[in-house]
Amino acid sequence: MTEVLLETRNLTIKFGGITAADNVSLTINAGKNLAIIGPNGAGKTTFLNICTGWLKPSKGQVLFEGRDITPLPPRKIVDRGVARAFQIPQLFTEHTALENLLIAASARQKRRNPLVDMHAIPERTEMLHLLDMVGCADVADVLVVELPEGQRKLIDIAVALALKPRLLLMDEPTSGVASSEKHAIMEILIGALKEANVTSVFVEHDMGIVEKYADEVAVWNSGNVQLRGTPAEILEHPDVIRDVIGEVV
Amino acid sequence: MNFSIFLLALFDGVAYAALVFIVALGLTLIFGVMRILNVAHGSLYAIGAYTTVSLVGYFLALGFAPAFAFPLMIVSAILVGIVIGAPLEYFLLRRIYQKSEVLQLLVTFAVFMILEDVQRLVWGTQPYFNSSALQVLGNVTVFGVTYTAYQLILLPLIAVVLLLGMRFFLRHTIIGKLITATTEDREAAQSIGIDADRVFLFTFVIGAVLAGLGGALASPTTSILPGMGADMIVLSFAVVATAGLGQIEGAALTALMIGLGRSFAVYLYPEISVLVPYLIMVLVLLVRPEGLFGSPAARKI
Amino acid sequence: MKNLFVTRAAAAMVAAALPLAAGAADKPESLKIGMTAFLTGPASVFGVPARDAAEILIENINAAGGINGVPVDISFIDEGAGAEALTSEYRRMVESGGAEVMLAAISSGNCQTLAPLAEDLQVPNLMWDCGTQRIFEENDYKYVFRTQANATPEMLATVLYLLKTKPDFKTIAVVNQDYAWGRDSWDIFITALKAMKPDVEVVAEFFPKFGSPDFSTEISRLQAMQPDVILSTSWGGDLDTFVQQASQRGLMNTSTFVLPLAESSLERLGSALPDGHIIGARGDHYFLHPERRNDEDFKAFMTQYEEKTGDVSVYPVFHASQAIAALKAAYEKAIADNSVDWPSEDQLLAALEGLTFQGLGRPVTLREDHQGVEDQLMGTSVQTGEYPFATMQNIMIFDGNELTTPVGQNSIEWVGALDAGFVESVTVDTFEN
Amino acid sequence: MPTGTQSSKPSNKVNARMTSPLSWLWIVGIAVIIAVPFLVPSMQLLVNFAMAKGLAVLGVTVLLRAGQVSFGHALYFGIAAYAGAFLMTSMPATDFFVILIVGVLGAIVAGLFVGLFVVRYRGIFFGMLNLAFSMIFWSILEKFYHLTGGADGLRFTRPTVFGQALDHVQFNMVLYYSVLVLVVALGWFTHRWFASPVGQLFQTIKTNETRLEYLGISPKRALLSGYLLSAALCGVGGVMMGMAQGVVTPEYVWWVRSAEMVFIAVLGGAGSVQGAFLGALIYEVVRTYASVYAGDIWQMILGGFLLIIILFAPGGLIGILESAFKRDTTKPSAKTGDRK
Repeated sequence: MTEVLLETRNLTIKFGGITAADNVSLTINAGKNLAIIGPNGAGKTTFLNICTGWLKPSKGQVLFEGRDITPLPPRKIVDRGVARAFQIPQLFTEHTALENLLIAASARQKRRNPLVDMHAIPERTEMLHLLDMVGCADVADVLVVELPEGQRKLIDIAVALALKPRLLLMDEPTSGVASSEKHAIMEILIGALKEANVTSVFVEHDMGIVEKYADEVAVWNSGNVQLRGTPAEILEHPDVIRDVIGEVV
Repeated sequence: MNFSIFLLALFDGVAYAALVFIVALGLTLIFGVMRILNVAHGSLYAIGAYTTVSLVGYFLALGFAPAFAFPLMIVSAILVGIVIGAPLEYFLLRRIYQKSEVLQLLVTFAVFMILEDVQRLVWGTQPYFNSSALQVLGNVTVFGVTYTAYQLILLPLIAVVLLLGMRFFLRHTIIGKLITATTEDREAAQSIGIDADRVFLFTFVIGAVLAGLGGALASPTTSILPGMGADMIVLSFAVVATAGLGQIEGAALTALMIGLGRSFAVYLYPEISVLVPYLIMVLVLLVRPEGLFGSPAARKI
Repeated sequence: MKNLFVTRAAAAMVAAALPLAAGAADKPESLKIGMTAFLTGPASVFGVPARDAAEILIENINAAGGINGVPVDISFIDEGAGAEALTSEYRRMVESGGAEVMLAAISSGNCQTLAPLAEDLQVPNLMWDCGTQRIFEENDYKYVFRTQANATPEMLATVLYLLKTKPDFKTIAVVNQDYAWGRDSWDIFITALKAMKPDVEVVAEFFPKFGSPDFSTEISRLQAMQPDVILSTSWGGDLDTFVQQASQRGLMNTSTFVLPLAESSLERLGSALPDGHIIGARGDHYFLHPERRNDEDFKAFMTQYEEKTGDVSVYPVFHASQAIAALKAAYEKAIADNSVDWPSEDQLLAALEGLTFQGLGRPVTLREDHQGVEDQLMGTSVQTGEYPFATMQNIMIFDGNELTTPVGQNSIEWVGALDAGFVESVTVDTFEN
Repeated sequence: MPTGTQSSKPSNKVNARMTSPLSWLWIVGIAVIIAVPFLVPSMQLLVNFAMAKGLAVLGVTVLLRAGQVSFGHALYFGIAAYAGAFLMTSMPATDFFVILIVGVLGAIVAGLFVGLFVVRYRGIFFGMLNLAFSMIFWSILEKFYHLTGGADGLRFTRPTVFGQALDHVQFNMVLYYSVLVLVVALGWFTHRWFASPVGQLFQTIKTNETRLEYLGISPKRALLSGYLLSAALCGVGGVMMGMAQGVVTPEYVWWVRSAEMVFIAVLGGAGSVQGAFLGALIYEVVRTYASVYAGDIWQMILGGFLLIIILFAPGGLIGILESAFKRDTTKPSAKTGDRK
């Protein structure tokens, strides 16, 4: 019996006619990497948005470590230890890669002193290390707008990690990354998560990645979890092959 | 206050609102399409008025009938649009669409400053007044109070015609649809072969003509003098923002609210009449941050 | 920068020397004077005519050999450029521009700002147009003089003319611009009126914002109320708009308008101003001044001015003429009294005390509180057809001495203490037109 | 985006000030300003005004760093000036520093009141709402003329300095140098603030509020912090201007005054601290002399000036200066100079 980190109960939300989340009840176990797969428009991103308070469900609850966080705004949920990486990287485009991390660190430490140069904060080395870990050390001083999509994704994840979360929600972490690098990057990432003892949920289309790095897989379809199990079980399942993998390849 | 007073205030409010709306219409059209809040709109308004008095003065001196003032108003408005509006967009604004909102606004502010002096150089500092158009239509008397037919009937009529005309134009004509398309998504519009530059030029000229028309229509009722544009621009800004940017019907409704609010204030508590537009703006935005008819822009993440 | 420093040093030394002994000064190359006027903004309807007039008058003086052989060199500051530009430029003109006398200002606000500055800078300043009566009632100045009347006699003359020509009216309404002049002039007017005609009833008070483009609503209300008399001390575009809209909507047939500043709008209003409304001119200023119109210099100037500007003269022109006349008279008096080539600053200030001079109107005298005593001309509008605009008939010129608040008294208190008898007691000269 | 080029790497501003030859220019500039009252006394008042205005422009500059522009910041300029003026008129011979403090407090309180409301808005709405508030205050000043002196405003005598009554020459000196001290001190502070964590968080509002929210920071609160700073800076400028003029008028809060502040900020170099003051100085000089030697077209001159800057020198005057100096400096020091 593993400890439950985050739990959702009967989450329901509608946009116009479409039901993007249909009575979703899901538990996320501490220390595991949960992969979410499913066709586009199945409501995967919506689920992440609800879990982080960006969207409010019309019905249902989100509990983090047993406490109800449904009404909280994202920033409060972040304070509780839930970080988020985005499908479209959400970075400070007029800042450099390093500065993005330094800003995150400053936010984490709630630094207020107006006379300290942000580049002089103690977390600087930690952030350089983090940047190095996601393989972006060489572009530390480059404005993120000038970086390719793949590196922006990694920095986006690094920014999330900079918050030292206990749960990290990632929306297609390797999309936009060259397929040759995907595995190398996931290696680093999963390693980092293990090292920092961070539980993760990641939406993924690449079944190879899922198979190799997920501890559990949840299959999404039409706004709800259809199946859940180990990668082995799931990826063999005929429905999955039909609805999901079929769509991807 | 009794019913007749109420009606009187109503009439005054509507007459005033009509003029405000006509000016705000051009401003909100330009903003809706080009995302530029054009401070120089006030100058175009003033120049429209100056041009009208000059032309009317000239032609009446030649012995034309006072009624000739009406076609001259339209001529002036079109002149403003083509002689000032078009070059403004073509040579100046076109260069700054990529720049930040702030800079775009400042560019139009600079143009406003320049045009203010141009007016003074061309027309001098003495106020002009020519109410021939007003006199042609004569007066109407309601409850022993005399109104000019021009303000009580013609202006509101024109305002309504413009409102409906603009709606029809945008929804049921090719050019109108092109404009709407470009407004909603410029890239998409260009990708399907719409020449956004021409749409913008056209829109700006229309907006400028409307500003000029506002001035032309105002000219028989008021003194034309330096600085008249500045007051109008602040007022129409308030209207446009309260309505929701780019919202034509909203502009109409807001203009009406401001017009009525102002005239009732004059009847009930004259001292606050100046405050009315801004109070309305703050109150509306307090309740609806995107303005009466505006819709919140959702950010995809 | 170097010679700036030198002049500064020199100026400082003179200033230091002054209190001890006021010796004569050397004749300068030219007499530099500065004049502030609205060249931009709504009030340029006054500033620009005044500047044009000043230029003509200075040309005339220089053509006649200047003041004791010294040509006058005038430069202008735009009051419309804002308070910072005005004060810093005023200071610059005095401290390093070498201006010996300043003429400021049109705006009462600017007068109240510049008067203390003039004291600080120790430069003689002739307030040539601003109307506020407060200046000399609230402060004493050594360097500041006013070469025309102020709001009190102007409003008092208006009340008197109204009571003399339309004694039995009952109700009055006011439509004034919403700024200090509009408010203060109403205070004085109504205080005086209530004092001399206690039974008068004020039915409405409107203070539409300065530069308001539309008075329709106010006019509707006034038509609903039908007051006997409507006062408006507005000027420029505001007055034109108000009168035009009122006359178009027939309000001027049902109420008598009292327009103390309308003399400056007559030409622009053209036929819009019907007969029978009361017109003032902030002094005895009128291009057909009944006593002066046949005077050669007067006629000569009027033609000069009309040739230069294409307009007939309005009161700011007269005010400018008075300021420049005062300047000339003061220098000549100082030169004569001290039998010197050129007066020192103290000699000039001494000459200004109690000085009498004549511009385009009747002679004006500076009282010991430096307030000018100026007669007041009022009239009734009439469309004779002789001009394409209304002129005045039944003109009355009131004696400034009787209308100006006695030295050291507060205007509101003084006019409040007047009574009905005052209307009969005042000296007044009446003219057909 | 031009504002972007200015604010893209705020951190290098602090160091640029230490390293680049430009910093020497600033030192020289300050030295010149110190000398003005002795060298060109007639310019003293002008420079004094320019510095006071520059402080207000700095306030607008702060907001520009977050990509927000206010068309009503003259509100705080005016509120501070009037707060000081009311104090002076109610109890004459109040001390100079008391007035300064009261004025700035007034601006901050007003800033908090209005700020709590406007930080919910961005872009044009943010600008227009600030405009609305400033216009409301303006109308109040005009309406309640018995209290506020209406359009003529409030006049007051010179405040005392440490209990001493000074004549105008001495007082102007005190005023001039206190403004200068404030300019240097607040300029330095704002510099550091921009580069500090809290300042950086504030500036991210310009580029990505979503991420800011997901860093556990409330964008509204971040914006409010900068808004209060900007209000305070405008307040300092306003109260100093009021004392330099000896009079405050509703014109202090008129919308054109607000637009003028944005105008100057962009002229000097949007987002640049030194630019705010450089811009203010140039602006005052151009405006004053244009209004004297080209009385009828000074607005046109200023307008043209602004157009040329925006179209051809988006970095503003500072941008021009920097590019002029960049040539002398070697690339690395310029590029890596900002990293430790």
